[in-house]
Amino acid sequence: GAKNNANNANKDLLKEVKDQGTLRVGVMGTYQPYNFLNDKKEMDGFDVDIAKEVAKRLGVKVEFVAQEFSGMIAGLQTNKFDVVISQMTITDERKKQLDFTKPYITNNVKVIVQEGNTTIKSVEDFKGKNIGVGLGTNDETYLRTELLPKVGDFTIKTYDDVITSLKDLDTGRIDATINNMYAIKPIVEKNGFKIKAVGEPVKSDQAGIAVRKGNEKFLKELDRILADMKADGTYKKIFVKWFNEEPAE
Amino acid sequence: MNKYGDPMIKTENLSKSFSGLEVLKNINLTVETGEVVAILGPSGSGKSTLLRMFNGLEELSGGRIQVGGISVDANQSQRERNKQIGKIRLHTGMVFQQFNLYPHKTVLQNVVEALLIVKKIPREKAITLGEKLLKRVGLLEKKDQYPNRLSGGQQQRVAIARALAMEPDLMLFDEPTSALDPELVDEVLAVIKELAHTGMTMVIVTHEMEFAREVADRIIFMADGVVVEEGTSEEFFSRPKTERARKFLKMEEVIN
Amino acid sequence: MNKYGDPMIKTENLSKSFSGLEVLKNINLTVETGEVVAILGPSGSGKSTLLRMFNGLEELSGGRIQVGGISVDANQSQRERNKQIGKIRLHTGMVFQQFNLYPHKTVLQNVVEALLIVKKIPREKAITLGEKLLKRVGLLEKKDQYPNRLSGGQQQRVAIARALAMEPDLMLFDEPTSALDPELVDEVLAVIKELAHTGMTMVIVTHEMEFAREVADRIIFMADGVVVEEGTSEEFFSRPKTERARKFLKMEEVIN
Amino acid sequence: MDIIWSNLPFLLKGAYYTLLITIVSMFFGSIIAVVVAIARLKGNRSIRWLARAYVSIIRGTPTLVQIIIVYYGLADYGLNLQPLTAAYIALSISIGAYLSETLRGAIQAIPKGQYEAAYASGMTPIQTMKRIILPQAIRIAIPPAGNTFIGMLKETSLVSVITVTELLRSAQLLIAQYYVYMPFYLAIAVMYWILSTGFSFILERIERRLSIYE
Amino acid sequence: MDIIWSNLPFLLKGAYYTLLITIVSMFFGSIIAVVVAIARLKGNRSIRWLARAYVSIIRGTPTLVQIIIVYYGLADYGLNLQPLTAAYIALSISIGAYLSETLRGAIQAIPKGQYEAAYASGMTPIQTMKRIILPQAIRIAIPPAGNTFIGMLKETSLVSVITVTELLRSAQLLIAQYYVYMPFYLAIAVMYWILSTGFSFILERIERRLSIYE
Ligand SMILES: Nc1ncnc2c1ncn2[C@@H]1O[C@H](COP(=O)(O)OP(=O)(O)OP(=O)(O)O)[C@@H](O)[C@H]1O
Ligand SMILES: Nc1ncnc2c1ncn2[C@@H]1O[C@H](COP(=O)(O)OP(=O)(O)OP(=O)(O)O)[C@@H](O)[C@H]1O
Ligand SMILES: [Mg+2]
Ligand SMILES: [Mg+2]
Repeated sequence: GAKNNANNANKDLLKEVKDQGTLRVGVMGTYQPYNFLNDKKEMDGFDVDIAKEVAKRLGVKVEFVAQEFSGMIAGLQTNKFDVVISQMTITDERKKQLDFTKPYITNNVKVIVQEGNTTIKSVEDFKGKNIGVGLGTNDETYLRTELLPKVGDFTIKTYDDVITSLKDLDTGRIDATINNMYAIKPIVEKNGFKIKAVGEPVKSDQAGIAVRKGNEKFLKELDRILADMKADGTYKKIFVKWFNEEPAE
Repeated sequence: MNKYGDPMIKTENLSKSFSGLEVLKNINLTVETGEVVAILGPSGSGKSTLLRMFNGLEELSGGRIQVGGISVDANQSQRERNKQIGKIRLHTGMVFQQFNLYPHKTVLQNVVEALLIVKKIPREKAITLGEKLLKRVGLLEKKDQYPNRLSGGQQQRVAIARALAMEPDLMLFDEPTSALDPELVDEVLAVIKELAHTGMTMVIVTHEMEFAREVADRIIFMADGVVVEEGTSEEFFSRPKTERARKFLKMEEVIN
Repeated sequence: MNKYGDPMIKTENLSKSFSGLEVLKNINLTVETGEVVAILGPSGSGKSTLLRMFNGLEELSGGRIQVGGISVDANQSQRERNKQIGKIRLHTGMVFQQFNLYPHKTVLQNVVEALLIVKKIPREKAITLGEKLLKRVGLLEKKDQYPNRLSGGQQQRVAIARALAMEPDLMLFDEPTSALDPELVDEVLAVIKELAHTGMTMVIVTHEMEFAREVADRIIFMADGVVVEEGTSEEFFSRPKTERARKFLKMEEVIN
Repeated sequence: MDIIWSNLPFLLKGAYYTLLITIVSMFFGSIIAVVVAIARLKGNRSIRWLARAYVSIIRGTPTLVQIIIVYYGLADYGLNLQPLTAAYIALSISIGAYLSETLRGAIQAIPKGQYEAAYASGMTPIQTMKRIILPQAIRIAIPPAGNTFIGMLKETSLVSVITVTELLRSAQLLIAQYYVYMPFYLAIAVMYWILSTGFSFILERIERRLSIYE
Repeated sequence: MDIIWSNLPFLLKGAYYTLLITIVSMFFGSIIAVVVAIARLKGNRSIRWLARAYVSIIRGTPTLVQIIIVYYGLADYGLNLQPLTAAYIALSISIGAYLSETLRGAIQAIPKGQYEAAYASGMTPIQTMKRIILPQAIRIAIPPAGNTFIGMLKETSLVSVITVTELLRSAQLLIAQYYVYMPFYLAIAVMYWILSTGFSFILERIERRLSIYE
């Protein structure tokens, strides 16, 4: 990791991308409605539209690399792609390894339980329960390193995708999960799970575009593009297209 | 009736085919109780197959066989036959050309295995009997060895002790010495000769003419799946009746 | 010098140990060119080991050996020895007790394999020679069979043809008939006898006394790793000089 | 290195689950293997066919899918298994199929003479199998079974899909937290290697023990 | 069922990569196996030690970690491999270790007399190995190698971690799109099964072919 960052420091990524004529974007591809393969087997979703717009404004083509989340950081650091636009939440821990642009989306994370459940109303009630969470998400880190010491022992179950975690909640093998509301809505509708969100948001996660360290110039350019998109309404159009509501200010 | 009492083995029109190839054709023979019979004949004549039918290691294709009063015939159901064969095996011992000792068991364990799990004799009694038999074949001091540590002649003597352990009324030997080096042969022949003197009924397939002559009361000579000639040992070797037997005896002479 | 010209094999104080156990002790012997020598002796006396040292299948532990003018001794470096042994093998043929035919090659391929890849003879010439040899051992019609389809006697004759293919000056036989059924033995003995008449130098380890007497010019009798007695075939069998040899000959008689 | 040391207890807990699942599935898998191998060799026509189908389907489909079917698929039919239980079941079934083939080969390697000697002494087919054939076959089967067991050690990582935090998953969780991957992957590689080597060592001991008669 | 049919081309493309990677790695893995097996049996002390270490490390650590090291780890040293290339390399190395053990066992099963006959006829050790020993050993090694190859077919799914969309990964992408998992998992289970059965069939043919001499 570290050695690699040093190597890249004396290169100008912005110039490199423009020379190549393509922006290589790492995405999970399994996270509807943010990034997924559509019927035509092309990458689609909110993140994907953002990425396409960014590339357009850089004056280059876009190329998506479908990368499992567990290999995402490694892929970025070893130059398998230039940026990650895949709902990567900005955290202090991650900022030690990567640079982030200003956030381009804020997701509210809520506690989700079975419809008939009345005992769990917030994260404070997690003690002694089985709590599901997605693998590699920063929700898992939050549960383990922040919440666990605070509310006392509960069991964390990690899932590779959102569907299976909701399925286990539905069958009762876990008592609650915390998840991004935007992500679960279509799944619940499609599978008819009998589950509900309760209480206030546990936290609000802000996702940014992740870039290898040492590319200040490139990062500045990306920030400028995101600001422009917000200013001229393009961002709002994309947001409404995927979430059916206006972005909060 | 005859001087021996009921016959130990009696076959009637016994026949055997291997996928179409008829290797035994209408065999009718009798082995009396207490008799020692040697089966001789050229390679491929069906000697081993016949011997193996006496204790059901080969299924019969036709005819009838009776061993120690228990009969098996081609018309019985498979189930019925298996039941009868099981009974025959309880009082028949067999010694194989390749010994077929159990390599994962010691010499003594080889001898007592069937006593323990077939006859369900108490362990101590079985061991006493097993040691007695090993002593008889001169191998008591090897009782805790594994078979692969023994010479061929020693292994064959263990195989004999193993067969004797079940106190069989009938012993079957299939070329008991032909897998042995010349120098090991007489160890085994000595043990068999001693058994013959005890009055046990024995059928021996062998290529050792000298031995057959010495130990057998009667010779059955086979060729191409039929019994060509039968007679006392004395008769067969000195005055063979058939051309085939004369040819066979001459050929053997040249080789030895 | 003697009537045969240079000796084919000459050993000087040859000795061999297997991890401490000395199985050959100071062997000094000579085999003349054109001579047929039989090595006799009880089991474990070192006959096979000695034979295998003649073509380097066993490393020597001490002394010197010379085969066809090429010498190997215990003082040479490993490298040097291997080079010499390689040369010896080029004009020495060996026939094993267990035949050791290559099961994945046909009879003809078995015979020509070494011609093709050791002598690098053109394929067609090799095949012509191979077929000639198979004819000589009476197996031409089996040339496209795989060894496992042949009887033991046939396999052993193929092994002889294979060894002959290299046109060796010296042929080594290790109990060439003892893995065979009695009726297959004479096929093989006949072929060896025929070879003896052609004047080829041969060393034969055997248990077949009759055969040794008939075919060998000279007998080497071993016991416990030493040569106990040497002499013409006639001398050895009718007037053995040592007590040990007399005992051995008597014992063999009882068995056969 | 520091982040490895400070997270070692977390990784060791993962290793514990890896080992636990491997051993339990090895145990039940071996039992399945004996039954299936004998069924294939000595069963009647329909039993043989069933055993063949089992081996073919299990060996032919990914273990991951088998785990998912046992855990999520059975839930659709009201059978709500705990993750560990589901892992034991799925992996036992999987290992059973592979081992049964190994054992079948070993049983077939026992010479016919062994059966004949046992039958001739009056033993039933079942007694013969149990006392004479299997003990020898198991001895022969141990080296190839070693391959299977060591493979299983690493296949346990698939059960992370049903929320069991075994060794590989613990590393992945730490990677997601710290955003460095090499130290964690190397650390678990070493831990897997220690476990495998331990297994091999034990298997060799057993093999040597069973070989006393050779 | 409909969603399977309409997505079949996509799944088939995944199956194509699975097959491609398996075959390429099998090929190079077999070559590695021959070299390593001979090295372990006939090499001098340090070569033997090296071969042992290779087998122990590769069999002892998860293939996933090996793939990650080849793809990401080597990139740290400036060797930026394409995902497919990295997959071929990592899996060939992995399969080579397993197969070499199988082959070593097979070579050891060839009777000493075969070497002696070849040496006695003047062949060098290398000629003997190539013309006499290996052809027989490979024949013996085929059934156990079948296990390894079929296992490999499914282990290819691990390369999804380095962005190769093989069969399993295609299913996962479809699951994320349609929000249903069972039909897709069952569909790929069937496809894997067809591939495995095809492999087994071919191996059996080869085995029978090589067995003409038995
Ligand atoms: N399992 C079998 N399947 C097919 N043919 C067989 C089988 N067993 C024996 N035969 C054939 O039956 C015939 C008689 O064989 P058998 O073993 O009884 O002969 P044998 O007289 O004992 O010969 P040998 O003296 O060589 O032992 C031979 O032609 C043999 O090839
Ligand atoms: N590779 C070996 N390792 C250890 N000891 C051996 C080895 N080969 C032979 N021996 C021993 O060397 C001695 C001589 O063996 P050798 O095979 O030469 O005897 P032989 O005269 O050919 O006997 P036989 O007539 O039984 O073939 C025996 O005591 C044998 O146990
Ligand atoms: Mg026979
Ligand atoms: Mg010998």
